[in-house]
Amino acid sequence: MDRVSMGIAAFLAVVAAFATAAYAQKDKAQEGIEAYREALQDGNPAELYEATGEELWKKPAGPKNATLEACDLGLGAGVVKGAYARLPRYFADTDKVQDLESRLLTCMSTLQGIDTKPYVEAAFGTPPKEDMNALAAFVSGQSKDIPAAVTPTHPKEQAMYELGKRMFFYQGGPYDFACATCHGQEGMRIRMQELPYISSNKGAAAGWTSWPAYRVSSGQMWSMQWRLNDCFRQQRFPEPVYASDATVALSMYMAANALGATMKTPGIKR
Amino acid sequence: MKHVALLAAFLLIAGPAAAQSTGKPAPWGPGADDAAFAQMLKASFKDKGIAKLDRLNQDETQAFCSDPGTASGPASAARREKIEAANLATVKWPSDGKWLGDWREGEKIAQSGRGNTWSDKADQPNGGNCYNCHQITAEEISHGTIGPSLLGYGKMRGQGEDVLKATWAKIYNAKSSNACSNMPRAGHMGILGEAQIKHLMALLLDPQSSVNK
Amino acid sequence: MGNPMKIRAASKDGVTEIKVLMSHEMETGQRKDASGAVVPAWFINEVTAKLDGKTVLQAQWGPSVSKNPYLAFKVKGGKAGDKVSVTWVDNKGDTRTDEATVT
Amino acid sequence: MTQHWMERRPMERRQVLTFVGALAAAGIVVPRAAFANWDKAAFEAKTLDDALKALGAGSPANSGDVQIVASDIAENGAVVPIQAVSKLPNTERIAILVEKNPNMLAAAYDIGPDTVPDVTARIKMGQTSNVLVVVKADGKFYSAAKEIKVTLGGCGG
Repeated sequence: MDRVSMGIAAFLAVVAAFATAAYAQKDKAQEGIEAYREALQDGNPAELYEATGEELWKKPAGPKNATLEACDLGLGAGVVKGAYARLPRYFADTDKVQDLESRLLTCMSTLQGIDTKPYVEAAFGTPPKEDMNALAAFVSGQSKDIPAAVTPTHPKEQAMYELGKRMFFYQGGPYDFACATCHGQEGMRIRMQELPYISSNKGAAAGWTSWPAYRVSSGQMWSMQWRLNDCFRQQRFPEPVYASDATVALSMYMAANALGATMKTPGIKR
Repeated sequence: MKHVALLAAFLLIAGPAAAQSTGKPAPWGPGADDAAFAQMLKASFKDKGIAKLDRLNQDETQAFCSDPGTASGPASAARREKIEAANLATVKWPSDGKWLGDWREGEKIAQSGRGNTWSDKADQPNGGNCYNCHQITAEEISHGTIGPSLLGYGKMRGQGEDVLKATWAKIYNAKSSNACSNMPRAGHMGILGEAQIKHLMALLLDPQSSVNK
Repeated sequence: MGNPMKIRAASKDGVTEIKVLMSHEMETGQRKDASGAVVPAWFINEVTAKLDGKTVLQAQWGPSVSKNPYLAFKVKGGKAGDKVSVTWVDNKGDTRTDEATVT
Repeated sequence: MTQHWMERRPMERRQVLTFVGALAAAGIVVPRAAFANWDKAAFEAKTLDDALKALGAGSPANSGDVQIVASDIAENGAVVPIQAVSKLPNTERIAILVEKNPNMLAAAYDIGPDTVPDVTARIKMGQTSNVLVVVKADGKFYSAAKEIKVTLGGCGG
């Protein structure tokens, strides 16, 4: 071998060794993160919010001094067990497709006589909107270990799914971001965080079945509406209106794509 | 904001076609349910902080890339080229002919993801978000994988004029070489200023940079 | 008073495993609220756990225990039906006791 | 050092920063209904030596019978699960310390005679650091250490 090719060979060997080292380090980091997440599973503080949510569900409130126990979440008045696994869905009384939180607002308004505007407008995690996180924790907890079973059949459900899909790919803002920018490919990561590929069953399942979730980084219980709200913030979009159609449509897209996956709600996240 | 004028120019050239399908009938997406979708967008968002509703208005590139099935198909090749050329035309080259700044500053910009959300103030410099998607240095293990690894970027490529130009164009307007790249158009959209881009150039290309060590 | 704790206690092969989730802010004392005012330090500093009336564990905590604290430990003995009681006291003197039955 | 300046919710970021600040700040509030046991000197110690001294541990002997079960990496420093286990007979006390927290002592557990010396806690860590578990058994002190890397993953959402 002449000196030049020896030099190149040596260079390539160094590059290869370096690349391997970087790769090994990455795998080790990934393993560490997985062990960390595993350690969090036992003792999810979301349980504390579930308890608060159950209390809110059963406590008379509002001008009508009524509880939410007669709320129809889609499986009939008062049926909570398994209801979250079948949301969003079409409701004849409102003639709308609703997710859990928009449906809860309906029940608060009709059953309890509560003006829901302050709930819609308040910041997440502040009164009175913080109640929605606890209620979402409670209701979603009653679908834990039940398979997600949203299949758009009503024409309005089908339309909502299509709108959600289009919303998912809709680019805008100064960064040209869409949901799909981060969640439109298999096996991608932002920083150390894996990004579920929402258009696939596996990816949609990873996302949909683990929210609402307790966020350890902020020590807060996040509902799906809060999750989506912060996605749009990171996307550099204007703020989605709480329980608006765009958010319900995206939930419909995710939930239907996650068909059959077991609900692990409420989850625990970084 | 100069890019607004450019967007306006795009829209003039492209006309309303920007928001319509490229001919193939699609079961969803642009053309299928425009009225319902537009109405949903309008009713579902509100201004917050510096993030105003006008951010939902798409330029031609964004509209084209919002239907990835069509955009990536062979029938759209000519359209992609046209969009890439239009984006390339937006690139402003370094005003003083100098390409590289300080790689250490570049590392800080690459680390920062700050800026342009509704909870950000407009008066602080934006970050480049680079580590969100790219591996850049070996030291930072918390990096994304949406974009390719940039480890050894300059070492592999050197500092020839073609490399300098291609790298600058990619950072300034990533859509100049790939119409529907996931990468933001940092210069074109006013996310990063010229000095910041030079620092990122140095991070990638300076032999002393930790990228190339 | 605070919100109720979640206590789980299960006996298996002669060992009772006790897991407790407490609802508490565990404020460090320098976080600022939206208006810029300092949120005062507020954290649980003492925890006492009893099995069948007998103290089995006493914990002392500083503010670097995480928000909504979690505590898990094991005790030799104990059987289904035994009472577990957990009491916390925070630095403001607030306290709360909750009970559970070993399963 | 893996800390970075990703854009994130101001509150979360503040929480991480102020956590360090809070620990650095002098005044941990003295409990009003002071529990006799709360070891103020140990919790307020600013150096590892002072903390160990306050615990009465001096310089504990490194022991393979003291184990720290924790992941090598914490995805977020606000909650780091730590399981501290002692295989030493007559273990009376288990303390968890974080070397790079401005106040090292996070938690101390007094173990009853029937209690298995195996406790799980969740603590805050301001940055990548050694975590130290100190065990008092038969009146003597033993310790083990493990480095835990703190990363900030995700896009802040």
